Amino acid sequence: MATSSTTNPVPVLQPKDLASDQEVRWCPGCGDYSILAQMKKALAGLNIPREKLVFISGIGCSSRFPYYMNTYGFHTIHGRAPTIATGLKICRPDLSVWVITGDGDGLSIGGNHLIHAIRRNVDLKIILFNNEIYGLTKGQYSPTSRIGTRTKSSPLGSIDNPLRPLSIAIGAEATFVARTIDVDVNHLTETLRRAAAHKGTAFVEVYQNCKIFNDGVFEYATDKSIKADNTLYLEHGKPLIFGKDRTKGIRLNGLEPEVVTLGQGVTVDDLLIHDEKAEEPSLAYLLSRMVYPRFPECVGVFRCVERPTYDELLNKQTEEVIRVKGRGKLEDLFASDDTWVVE
Amino acid sequence: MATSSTTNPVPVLQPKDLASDQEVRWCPGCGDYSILAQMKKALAGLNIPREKLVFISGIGCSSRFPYYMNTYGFHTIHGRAPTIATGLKICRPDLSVWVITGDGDGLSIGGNHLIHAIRRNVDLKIILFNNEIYGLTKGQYSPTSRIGTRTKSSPLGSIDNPLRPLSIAIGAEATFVARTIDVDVNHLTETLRRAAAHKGTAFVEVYQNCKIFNDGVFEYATDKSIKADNTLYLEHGKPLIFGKDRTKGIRLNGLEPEVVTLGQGVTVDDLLIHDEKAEEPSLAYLLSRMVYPRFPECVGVFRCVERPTYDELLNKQTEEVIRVKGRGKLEDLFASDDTWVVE
Amino acid sequence: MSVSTPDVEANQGGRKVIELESVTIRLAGDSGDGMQLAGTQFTNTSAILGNDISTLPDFPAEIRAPAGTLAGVSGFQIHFSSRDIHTPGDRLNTLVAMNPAALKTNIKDLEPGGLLIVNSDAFGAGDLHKAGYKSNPLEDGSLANYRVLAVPITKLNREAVADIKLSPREADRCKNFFALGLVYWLYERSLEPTLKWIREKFAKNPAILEANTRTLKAGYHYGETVEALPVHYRVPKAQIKPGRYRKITGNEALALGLVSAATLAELPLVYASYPITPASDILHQLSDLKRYGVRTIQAEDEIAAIGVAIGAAFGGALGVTATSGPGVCLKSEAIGLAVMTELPVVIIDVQRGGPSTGLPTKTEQADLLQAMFGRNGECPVAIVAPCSPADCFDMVFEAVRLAVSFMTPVFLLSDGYLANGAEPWLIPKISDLPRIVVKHPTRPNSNGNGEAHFLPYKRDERLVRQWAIPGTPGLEHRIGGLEKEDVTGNVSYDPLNHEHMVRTRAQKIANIADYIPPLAVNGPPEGDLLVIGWGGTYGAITTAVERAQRKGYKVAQAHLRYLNPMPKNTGEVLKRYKRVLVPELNCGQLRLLLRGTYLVDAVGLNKVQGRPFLVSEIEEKIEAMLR
Amino acid sequence: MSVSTPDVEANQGGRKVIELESVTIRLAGDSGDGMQLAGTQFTNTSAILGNDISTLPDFPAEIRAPAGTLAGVSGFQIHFSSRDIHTPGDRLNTLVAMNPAALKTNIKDLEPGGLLIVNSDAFGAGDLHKAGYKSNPLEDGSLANYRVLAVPITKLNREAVADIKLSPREADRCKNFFALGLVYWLYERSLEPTLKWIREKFAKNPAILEANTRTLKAGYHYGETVEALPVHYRVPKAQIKPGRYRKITGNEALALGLVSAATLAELPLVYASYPITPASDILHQLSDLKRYGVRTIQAEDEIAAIGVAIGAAFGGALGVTATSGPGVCLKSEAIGLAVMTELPVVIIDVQRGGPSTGLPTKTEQADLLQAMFGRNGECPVAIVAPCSPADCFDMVFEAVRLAVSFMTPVFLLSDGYLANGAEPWLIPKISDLPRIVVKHPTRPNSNGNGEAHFLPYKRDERLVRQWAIPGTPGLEHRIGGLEKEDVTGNVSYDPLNHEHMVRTRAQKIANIADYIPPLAVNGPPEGDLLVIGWGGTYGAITTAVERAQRKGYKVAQAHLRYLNPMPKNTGEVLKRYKRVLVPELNCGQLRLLLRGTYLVDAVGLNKVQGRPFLVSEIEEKIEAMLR
Ligand SMILES: Cc1ncc(C[n+]2csc(CCOP(=O)(O)OP(=O)(O)O)c2C)c(N)n1
Ligand SMILES: Cc1ncc(C[n+]2csc(CCOP(=O)(O)OP(=O)(O)O)c2C)c(N)n1
Ligand code: SF4
Ligand code: SF4
Ligand SMILES: [Mg+2]
Ligand SMILES: [Mg+2]
Repeated sequence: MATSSTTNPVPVLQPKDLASDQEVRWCPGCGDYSILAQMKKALAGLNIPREKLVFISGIGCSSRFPYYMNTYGFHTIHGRAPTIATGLKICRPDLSVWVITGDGDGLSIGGNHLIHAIRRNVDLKIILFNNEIYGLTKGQYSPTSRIGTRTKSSPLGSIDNPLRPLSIAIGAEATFVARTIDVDVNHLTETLRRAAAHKGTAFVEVYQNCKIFNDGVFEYATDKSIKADNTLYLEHGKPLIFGKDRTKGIRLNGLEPEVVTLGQGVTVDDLLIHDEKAEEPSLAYLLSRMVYPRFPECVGVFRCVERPTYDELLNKQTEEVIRVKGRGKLEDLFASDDTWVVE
Repeated sequence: MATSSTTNPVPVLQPKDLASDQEVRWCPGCGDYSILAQMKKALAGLNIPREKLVFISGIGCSSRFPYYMNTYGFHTIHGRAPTIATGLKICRPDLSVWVITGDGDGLSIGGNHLIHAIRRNVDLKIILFNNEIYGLTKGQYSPTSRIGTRTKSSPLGSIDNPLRPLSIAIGAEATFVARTIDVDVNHLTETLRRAAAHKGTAFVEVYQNCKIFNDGVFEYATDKSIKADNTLYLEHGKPLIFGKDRTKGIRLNGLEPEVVTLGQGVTVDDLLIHDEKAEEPSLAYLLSRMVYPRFPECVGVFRCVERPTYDELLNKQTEEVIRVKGRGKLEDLFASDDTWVVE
Repeated sequence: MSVSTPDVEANQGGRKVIELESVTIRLAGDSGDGMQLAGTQFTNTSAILGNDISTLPDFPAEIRAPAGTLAGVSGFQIHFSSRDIHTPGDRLNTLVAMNPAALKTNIKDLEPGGLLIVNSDAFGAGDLHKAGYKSNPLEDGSLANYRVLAVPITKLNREAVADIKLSPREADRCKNFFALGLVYWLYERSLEPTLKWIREKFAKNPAILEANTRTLKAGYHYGETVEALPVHYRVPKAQIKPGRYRKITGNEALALGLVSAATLAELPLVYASYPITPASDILHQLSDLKRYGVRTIQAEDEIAAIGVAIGAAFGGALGVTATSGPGVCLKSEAIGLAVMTELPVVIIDVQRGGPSTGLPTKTEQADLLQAMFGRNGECPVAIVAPCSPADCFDMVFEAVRLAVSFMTPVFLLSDGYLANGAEPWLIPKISDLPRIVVKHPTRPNSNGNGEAHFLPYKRDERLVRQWAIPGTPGLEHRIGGLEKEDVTGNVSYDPLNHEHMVRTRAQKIANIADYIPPLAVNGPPEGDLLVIGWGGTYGAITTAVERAQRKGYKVAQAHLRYLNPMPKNTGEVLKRYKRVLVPELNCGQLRLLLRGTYLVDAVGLNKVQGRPFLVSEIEEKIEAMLR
Repeated sequence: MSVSTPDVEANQGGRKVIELESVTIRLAGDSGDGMQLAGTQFTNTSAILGNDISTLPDFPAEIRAPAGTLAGVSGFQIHFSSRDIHTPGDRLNTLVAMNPAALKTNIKDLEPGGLLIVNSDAFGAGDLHKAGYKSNPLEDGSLANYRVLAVPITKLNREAVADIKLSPREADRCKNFFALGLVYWLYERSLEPTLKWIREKFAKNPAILEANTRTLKAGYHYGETVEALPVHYRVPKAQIKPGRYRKITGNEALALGLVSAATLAELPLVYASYPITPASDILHQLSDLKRYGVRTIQAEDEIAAIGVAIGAAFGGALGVTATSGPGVCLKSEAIGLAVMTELPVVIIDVQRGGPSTGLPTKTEQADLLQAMFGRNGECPVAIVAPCSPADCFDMVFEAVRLAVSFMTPVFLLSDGYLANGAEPWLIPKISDLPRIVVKHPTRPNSNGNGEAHFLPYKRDERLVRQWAIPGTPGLEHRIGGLEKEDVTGNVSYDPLNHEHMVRTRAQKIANIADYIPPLAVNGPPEGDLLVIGWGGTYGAITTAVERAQRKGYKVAQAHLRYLNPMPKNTGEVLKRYKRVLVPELNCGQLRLLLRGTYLVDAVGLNKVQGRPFLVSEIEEKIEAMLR
């Protein structure tokens, strides 16, 4: 798209500097608007120059995202954004590469690329807009829709047991895993910043409301009156406490979490302490299994550990041989097999 | 293939009855031979009639398996066997449907279908021959190859962090997850029987030695002299004990497993007890993270729980509407929209 | 079809009534304005009245755009006639525009002097701005070429429903029925069918029921009373084959056809699909037909969808999958597997604008060569293409018949125009539907060295192998994607066997030509020009050719509903005409096949705009070639 | 090429020496017998000796079959000559068979009266049974038509290495060099090159070094001494363009070509691939060339592989992916994306036997129409096809040039025969290699309303858009798979814009014709017959046509290395000959394109056996058509 140019970019960006000239085309009331706004806010703070930012998406309402950012962008094909982002990142480590995907794009058709990007720990920020529905194709159930979801393609209720995005990511060796909510603007901004700061694949699930085809599916986590009892905000090193008046907590019973009320005999010390840096991902996995209504659903950073990134290792390998053996010359390459001379 | 017919099958099958007339074409010394032999042994015991058995595979050395079984078989395309098996199972619940796949077939190109079959809990027995290599294409590293694996396609050592088949399966909501070893014939047979008995997706990883391209990669788990210290055989309800003289065990330290030696102050009661029926899969997941050399690797059934199967739910839904509304007639179908008559 | 000269001039209720042969109208408004519903009502009423009809909705792009914007405009076009018609019409005689955006995006299709009805209440500064109007078209004279009727529809509708307990939003939602009422008066349609529909639809909601009833009538009476409308129009009954009819879209017809074919073939129907515009509705339709024994699976992607269909076919069911172009790419490898294993699957491609994601909501015919050649190796499949919405029923039936009787994948090529377009469908008698007989073998088919054997690749005289299914004792066998040994089906790397199998697979598909009808010609058996097409262009070509014929041109029409193999007489038909014209919504795909196969110097008329042909476009080309 | 009449009769060491123009031999044995190595040594020696050479290995099917079985046979064929040759040869003058299985699978290719050398030690009952021989062919007279030399190679080899410290297995492993030594004597080749190789290769392992040296010599001396060989043969130097040569296979040439093109274009090379026979070796080659700045990625599947290539191209690198037919199916949707976004990617398809999994290790040319049409919508790409192993270097260079200078995906169609076949390659001077100039824009390219803008779809006179890459300030833009607005690249659903863009994309590819060489003709500028082919059939066609020309037929040859677009003069060339013959290893894919495009009544010679053409097959067809 045609975009206004700033040949020497302003050092500190304002959110509005990140808006493209394209009219935003989501339905009125769509949760995507908020994510777009917070993304601009989050990035504005990081003073990465605009031209170093790249948004790569698949197909879906969510995947229209790149058109609305005045950065480089690539609206690719359904489910394949992680592969294209990987190709870009390995040859352009200087760029900050973001993947925007949906629950259908990322977990239905694109599930394989997602887990492979994650297990390789390519330095990508993958933001999955989870609205538990296929929005763009007008409302079929998705791999995250709860059993019994009635949609055009499941008039009698869906029978497919849903995937949990974070469990899959953790099962795929993720180094950074977080969850946030479209309407919790500050937490969303902060989480995006945390993702940007992580070196390696940062996988973020955003609960996003689809106003048209799945309105209110996350009400339990967003409705002022009840959300405090249904969500648990994770903080590294802190005990797992939640509830309107923060009187409830999570305690381990063997390997099963249980909800306890502070007070009668139960103290904060009995509670599970969050550790996003735990060497083994078992805690993060366990937290990813906590699902409303049986449990409050965890929000925040589940896991954040360091591991060499794929792009880094790949380029190191090349640099290393070149350092040791010297940069190859075509002449040597051609002569790399037995040769003979004809006079 | 032409096959000799037995119009009324012998009630109790012998392993040899399950052998097709095709010459087996694996390399001498390949671990696949043992898996084939144990499969015949395991099935012979179950007196499922031959014609009710179907083996569906993708592409790979392992995927040649169906040709050697005198049952129905389908050697499909690379990575897609679970989809074809799903199509068969949903319209033929009467059949015992087995999927044979490899670490490349099942986890590289086929990863997405695998996790979707598992999360839907389609009643399939999925046996993944893990030799940590691409055998059929003559030895490239695979998604399960350890970092640093040198192959034709990774002469300087692979840099891709491997997937752990069981972790992915558990992350994908698996109801049955097990691991066994090609050369441990009795355990292999028993594990296949357990898989056959499970209603729902049974996912079994088999450590399989590729004699030609990855020989000895599982030696630590198969070499008589050391395997007892490097493997831990899981038994439901029993403490996690291992070691040559069974003096070592696994204890939980918070959520991190640790190896302890029985004796000095540590008793069996301190050890983690295996529970394959645990409601939450966190234990199974934790066990799937134990990797040699830091830990012994668990062998056996990690998880085995009941959940309605996809095929069952799908057919129930149809039967239910038919029961309630009656089987539809084409006449009604055609008239299901406003109609008018032209004289 | 522009207004023909008045046949009758009556004087009725002080108003002129002009009788017309055919009329094309379009109701356009914001996505929220209920134009699709109003259009459907007008269509049903006209059908019941005895007109022939053809309709086409025009949805906005996939996501709901903000109200009042150009991207948010939704339209519904109805062509109704006292003659047999084949298209939704080229140009509009009447356009109803509920807001400026609707006016702006649709006015270009209104014929000069055509009637334009606008909701003048929706032309405020804000509305005009949203539609990108600098000045108000109702005032700046830019509409001088049309007969403009500006009606304060919002206001009048509110008045009509004033004393009913409704939220303002609910009240305003009724205004499409005011407009509908007005158009009903304009074309002398009875209100009864719609009133009946309202009574049934809103039985549980008396307020809404009452409101819609009142505003519909108010609109009608407004037409009667307002001076601005000196005339109204009458379109008499058409001569239509007697029988019971319903309106049907291409996607509906595919769903019904599949269920019917499966039922009559006594095969369980397994429909596996991954949603994609414009094919998703078939999945929606079939998911609702579980009581007809349909099993639908929403797969994780297109590859899984065809995998499920192939697995179902292996198990003895009717495996069907549907998608659009991008999904065909993904299915292509698995289609090759079905070709090699010779299993019956039906692949429906509802074509849309390409390449790549292209124009998802627009129509095109550019996947023909992909269906023919879009796989590795020599990989022939059968291909059929319906020529109208209702023909989707017959051709999907054919696709099923060919698939199961020749053990082969069959492509059905529909398109966005057929999928969403509607026409009357004469409901068939079940007894008149073709029977499809499927026999799964139950015993071995050979007796090699004394023992009974089952040979999966033993063929009948048509070169078709048997459909033996798991669960049958004694027929255990293995199939797969590696080249098969003739007869036994064992894996074979033998060079001559490979050549034999490649040619056998090709010949099997070629043999289908003996089991399909010859190519029929509409017009003189020989002459100056043959116009040959395929798929959804049928209506436009037919109308254009018939008009040219009436003008005395020696032009005939042939339409290919079977594209691979083509009818046996195709080459011979082509040779009977001096010239050949191939109109296609692509860059000349059928044209390449005809030239390459029959060496005829076929000329193309190619349009790639995401829109169907106008009759006039084809008509002009014909005359240009013959003049 | 059968033995031509002796030119010289010398008498040397008591033996007749017969001079021959060309000889074709094949070394065949079990996979474990080291035939590929022996063949390679013979080839190198012959090349150094100054013969022209052409070789073809024949691997067993993918998995190692049990030793001694037919499925386990591995062969290596060498055609060496004193003339310029183009094929590995039709029929064998000499066959070496190390076991019965090798004899059984290869004997049919030995010319009548040809020399058959067998390892008689390997013809025990067990060996014969494994190969499915009922009786011993060495005794039952079934080999009467050949000159059979039965040599106890196993025994003689063991004796030769007797007093060296080796395990029996190690000792027996040397026997291929005994056979090689014997063949060296038979064709008067010097042992030196191989002895040198042995010295270098086994420097660290004196025992093996010594063993191989001794048995090689033992084989040679056996030839000298044994009475059974009355004659031996001489094949003089060929007239070859002076310079430094190496032997190169098609896959090697592709790897070298890619690295060279990237280096000269000053682009980082990103090669992403998923292993598949017969393309995997390119990945193996390139993974070993990291020090030339190559980045290789083994992707999780073919879709990911092309995704990585496209992402790399978006980032300004040279994105390349390679696969075989089944993988092309999977890449097709993403290729459409590259067409819509007009990004340069090179897609290599090393064709193999199809359809479906087909014959993975065999060669075929049946993906041409898939490359042309295997995508949804009107989706044109450029297509080139090398005509010999060495030509793979030049054509992949061309593929890169076209991709980056026209911003388009380019297909390169190789095949299993080119991939594994080898011929001498005159090592080019770097300075003689074409330069490829790439300029990424650094500043805006327009000045709409005062402000500087970057318009990603603004085009130059060839209709090519600019390759602006992320990281460039002021050029931020978004691209994607939805239809683009001309110039701005914004998403556009406008009908006329769509038509314009479809035609623009097609015209851009058509424009390539102005930048490629015209179609050259080998033979008379006009005449009775033109034989036109593409890809790996070049060698066989050339040889056949030249033979027919020598016989006085008015036949010419043209070979298409550019298939889309075709050279501008293609149609005109076709028209200059009375008849046109199109030999292809498929059912007539180029033929369809030529007929459909140029309306010439081209005749096909089609072979689909997973094997290349024999020269004689084409020769016979030519004569049949002209006789
Ligand atoms: C290959 C392919 N298959 C199917 C589609 C149709 N399609 C577009 S988006 C989509 C799913 C969108 O769901 P999601 O990823 O959750 O995004 P959302 O619209 O909900 O934000 C589908 C099925 C497509 N564009 N391409
Ligand atoms: C679409 C496609 N891509 C690639 C291949 C080539 N291929 C065949 S098997 C295989 C991998 C086999 O590895 P694995 O699944 O581990 O099986 P194994 O041979 O090790 O038993 C590959 C890449 C193919 N046949 N089809
Ligand atoms: S359909 Fe749903 S997800 Fe898509 S834009 Fe509208 S509200 Fe948002
Ligand atoms: S290559 Fe490896 S896995 Fe394949 S058959 Fe041989 S030993 Fe087995
Ligand atoms: Mg969604
Ligand atoms: Mg493997």
